[in-house]
Amino acid sequence: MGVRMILGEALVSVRRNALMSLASTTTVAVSLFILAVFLLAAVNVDHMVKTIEGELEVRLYLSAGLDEAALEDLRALVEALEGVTEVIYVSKEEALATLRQQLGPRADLLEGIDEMNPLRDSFRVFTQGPAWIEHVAAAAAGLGGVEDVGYQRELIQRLLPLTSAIHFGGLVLVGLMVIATLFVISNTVRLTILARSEEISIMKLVGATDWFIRWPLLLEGMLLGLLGAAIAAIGAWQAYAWAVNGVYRAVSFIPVVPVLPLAWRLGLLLCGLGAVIGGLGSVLSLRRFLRT
Amino acid sequence: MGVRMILGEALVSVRRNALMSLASTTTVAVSLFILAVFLLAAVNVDHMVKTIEGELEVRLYLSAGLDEAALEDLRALVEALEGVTEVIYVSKEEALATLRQQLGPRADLLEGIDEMNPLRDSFRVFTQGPAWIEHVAAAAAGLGGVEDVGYQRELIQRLLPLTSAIHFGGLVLVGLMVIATLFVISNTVRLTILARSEEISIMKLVGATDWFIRWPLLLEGMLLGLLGAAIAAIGAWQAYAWAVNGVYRAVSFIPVVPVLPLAWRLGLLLCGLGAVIGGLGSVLSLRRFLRT
Amino acid sequence: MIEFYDVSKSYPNGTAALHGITATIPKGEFAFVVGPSGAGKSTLVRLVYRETLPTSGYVFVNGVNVSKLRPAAVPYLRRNIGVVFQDFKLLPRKTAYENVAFAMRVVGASPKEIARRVPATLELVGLVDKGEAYPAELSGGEQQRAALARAIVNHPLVLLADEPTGNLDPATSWEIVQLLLEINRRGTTVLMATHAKAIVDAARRRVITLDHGRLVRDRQRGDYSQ
Amino acid sequence: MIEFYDVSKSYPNGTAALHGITATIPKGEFAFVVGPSGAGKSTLVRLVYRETLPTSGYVFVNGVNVSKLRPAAVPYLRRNIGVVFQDFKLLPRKTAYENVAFAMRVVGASPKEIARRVPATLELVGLVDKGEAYPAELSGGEQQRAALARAIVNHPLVLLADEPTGNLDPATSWEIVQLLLEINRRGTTVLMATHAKAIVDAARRRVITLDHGRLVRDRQRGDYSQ
Ligand SMILES: Nc1ncnc2c1ncn2[C@@H]1O[C@H](COP(=O)(O)OP(=O)(O)OP(=O)(O)O)[C@@H](O)[C@H]1O
Ligand SMILES: Nc1ncnc2c1ncn2[C@@H]1O[C@H](COP(=O)(O)OP(=O)(O)OP(=O)(O)O)[C@@H](O)[C@H]1O
Ligand SMILES: [Mg+2]
Ligand SMILES: [Mg+2]
Repeated sequence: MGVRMILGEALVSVRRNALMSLASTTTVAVSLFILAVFLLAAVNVDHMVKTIEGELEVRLYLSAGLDEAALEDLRALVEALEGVTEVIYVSKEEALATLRQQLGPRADLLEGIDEMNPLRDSFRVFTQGPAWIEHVAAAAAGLGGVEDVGYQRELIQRLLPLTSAIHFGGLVLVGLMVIATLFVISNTVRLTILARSEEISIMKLVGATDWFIRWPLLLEGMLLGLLGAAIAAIGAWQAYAWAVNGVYRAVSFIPVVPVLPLAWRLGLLLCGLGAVIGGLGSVLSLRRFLRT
Repeated sequence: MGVRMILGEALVSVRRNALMSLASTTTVAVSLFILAVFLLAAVNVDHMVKTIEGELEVRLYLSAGLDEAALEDLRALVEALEGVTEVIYVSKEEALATLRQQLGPRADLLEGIDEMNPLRDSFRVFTQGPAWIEHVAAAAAGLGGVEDVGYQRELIQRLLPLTSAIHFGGLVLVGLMVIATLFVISNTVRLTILARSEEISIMKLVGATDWFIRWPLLLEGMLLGLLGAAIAAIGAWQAYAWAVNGVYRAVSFIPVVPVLPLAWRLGLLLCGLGAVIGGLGSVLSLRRFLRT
Repeated sequence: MIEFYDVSKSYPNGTAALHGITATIPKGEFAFVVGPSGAGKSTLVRLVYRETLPTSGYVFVNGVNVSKLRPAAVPYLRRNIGVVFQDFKLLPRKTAYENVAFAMRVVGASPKEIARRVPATLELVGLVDKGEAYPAELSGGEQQRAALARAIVNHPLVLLADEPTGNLDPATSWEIVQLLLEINRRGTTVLMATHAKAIVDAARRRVITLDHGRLVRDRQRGDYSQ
Repeated sequence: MIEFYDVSKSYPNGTAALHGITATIPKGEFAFVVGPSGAGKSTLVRLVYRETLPTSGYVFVNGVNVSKLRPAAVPYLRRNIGVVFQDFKLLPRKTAYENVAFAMRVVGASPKEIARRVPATLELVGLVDKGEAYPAELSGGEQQRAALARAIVNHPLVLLADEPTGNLDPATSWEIVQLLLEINRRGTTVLMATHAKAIVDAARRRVITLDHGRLVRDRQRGDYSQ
């Protein structure tokens, strides 16, 4: 059997089983669409968590009276610490201005403090992730010229388990979704195969080898899976573009992952999944009927 | 045909179609399980948002020197405002202590301020939701004895669109999931019906009326749906209990909805959905074969 | 009573199976329909129980124009007609007993009545010990007899038998035909499409001969004769 | 060549279909298998192409012990055997032409070969103008002939025909039997289970008679005789 023959056979079969093909393709499309929505949500939550984590910092309060050269030396030392991504210098005047802004209506507390600014110059140190913060803080504390180290210990202690819970929960959920989707798709394909057990047994009685029976059905499963996946991918793309647009307009400060490279990758992933699971579901359901 | 007869017929049919019944029941179970996980997640996000929103407050700064009676009158007035749920009095000493605590390492700023505490007595006013805050703030500003009104204007302006986006997005997602699940289930039932078109046409040729054919298949669809739903409900219950436990241990400050009344309600919902959609899927797929 | 008035039938794929058939089978008659393979015998039978509608002309069964029947009335037409299908059409997931019982349940027979009449009918066609077997577990001839049992169990007014002895040995065939003749004697109109020359010749009943969809011969006490 | 050595067969549901059958059908022979309905004719045929395995005893086809065959070798056994199934077993979603072509594709015939031989074989059984019809669009006899065309299209070494004329009129039946005899003359071993007394009596070939699963008669130039 040539490839063209098998493909032709599969296409004809899809058409002659029109009702079944329709039912199974739409099931594949719907379940992959849901999976896609879910993956998109997961990618965006991940992105959001990363963005928030990226804003966590270690504050190094510097000894008074360091000269320009000492400052640059120290900055180089800090930048060389493992896990550090960025170091920003903040003078004590800038710090006071920021504090005043943060206090807002209670800024009157700071009245008269200007002349005798009790704050210190500092470095804001950003790290590769919240897990690095304690480490960087400890290492920096030992450097000459660093008088004191501050970081949002409480916030980090709350945030770290939270983000890791989100990560873990998200992974579990994505895993569940992927398994469930694959299960539903392969089960759907299985139902279409079960409905043809009679035909399959006739083919065997006429002398068809297992692979002669398997190839067209494998291809048919892949076609159904691919078709469903394509529909799901287009649907997910449109829906995501619409949602991103809506988020930009309504809550522009929420970081969203841009549509374009993501939609392509997702589409490819879905089509791959659809084809593989459709084919695999077909072949696995066939086992029961072959080799007996 | 008595009910017992139809039920017997349906049960026998489920057993004699063992493979198909298995494939469709597991599909129903898996898709309802995913829907359940999703609903549980949605309920918890909703709960979390509500909890966060509940912590938003309006701060009423009071004129100095109000006596006990005036204070109580004012509290009564504020409590009577539409949307107010709770009013808590905070003396200026308590306020200073809180501020000191919030400033943490920078509390040295407040040194020597103790004697001449510049803060004011205040009411913390909680509302039914963030949408009430502006309203309550405006109304309270006009009351005698209220010198000034403060609330996290910026936070609320950010939070409100965010929570409404979460609500809207959640609703859209839940709606999508529900539709998709119903679609997958009824499509699965449709596949099992399609596979029996031959049997159905024979029944018609022997003189069976449409309802004579429909009843047992309707019941069979409901049985499959119910069985799948029961499996899904038990699975979701276990999974949720496990997850809630995990959350309590790892990130105890996250508010979760307790397992018990929720799991029951969810189980009932799933079983209802499963039975109705199974039956409906059956009957709708039959339309094609009847009345011809 | 079955009446065909100038009935023609073309199938959707274009095959013209019957041309201008006019014939009346009075109540209580026993008629053979013979003719070469593809002559239109099964099609003629199908028109009676409305598996298919005539392209033109009219078919009356007991005075009712079958083509004009509302869909909801069709089951009630069929309950008065027993059919032995050429390809048996047994329900594959029901045993022989259940297949016969199904035909009775369809007409609303009581469980007691069913428990009484189904075994008796299986006995009549020689299948008592095969009641628990599924169609796939029956031999060709046993399936054919199960189909016959289902067709006669309700004592229909009209019995249509499409090649009811094609898978039976001569002796069993003859027994089955005797059974059909007996049923006919009790008042049932019987229309039997067959290729069994020996049977047709021996029975000396009315013989309607079709060829290429046309009625070419109609003899009262006829024989198969090609 | 087909050999049965003390073959018994009981089906999973407990039915004992064959008891101690011993018989040899030499290469190139034409043998009828006759017997009442349910005697075990189809079961005997099924043992040859290994649709079912004997409970005890051995079946050899061209010297190969059929029961000992690896599953992967079964298709190759079947390619040397053409079978006309009692219930036809046509693929419902393939046309008559495609059904016959399928049997050739299975053995790896070239498209050219297929395009040449399928129409010729359909011609042989009188179905040229029905090639495009699906099985459901064929009359009973036409389906039977399509099944026959599929069985003979590969010029098998062994042809098993289970009731191949049950749905055919006497004239067509006789033509089909002539065709089988012709195929037999060209060297194919033919085993035909049948109820057609007239044919068996006229052909004067070997007749193996079964009754209740036992071989009760085996005559070289036999007749049907009950
Ligand atoms: N469903 C159908 N669609 C299209 N053509 C059909 C259909 N059923 C039968 N035919 C064609 O109509 C003609 C008559 O068929 P019919 O089944 O009535 O023949 P028959 O006399 O019963 O033959 P047989 O003795 O072989 O059963 C045949 O040529 C057949 O191919
Ligand atoms: N798959 C099966 N499972 C159980 N019993 C079976 C099965 N197939 C056949 N039988 C039984 O085995 C016996 C022989 O059946 P077989 O089909 O061989 O008879 P046959 O001689 O071909 O009869 P016929 O002439 O009616 O076709 C019968 O009693 C039948 O009921
Ligand atoms: Mg016919
Ligand atoms: Mg047989």
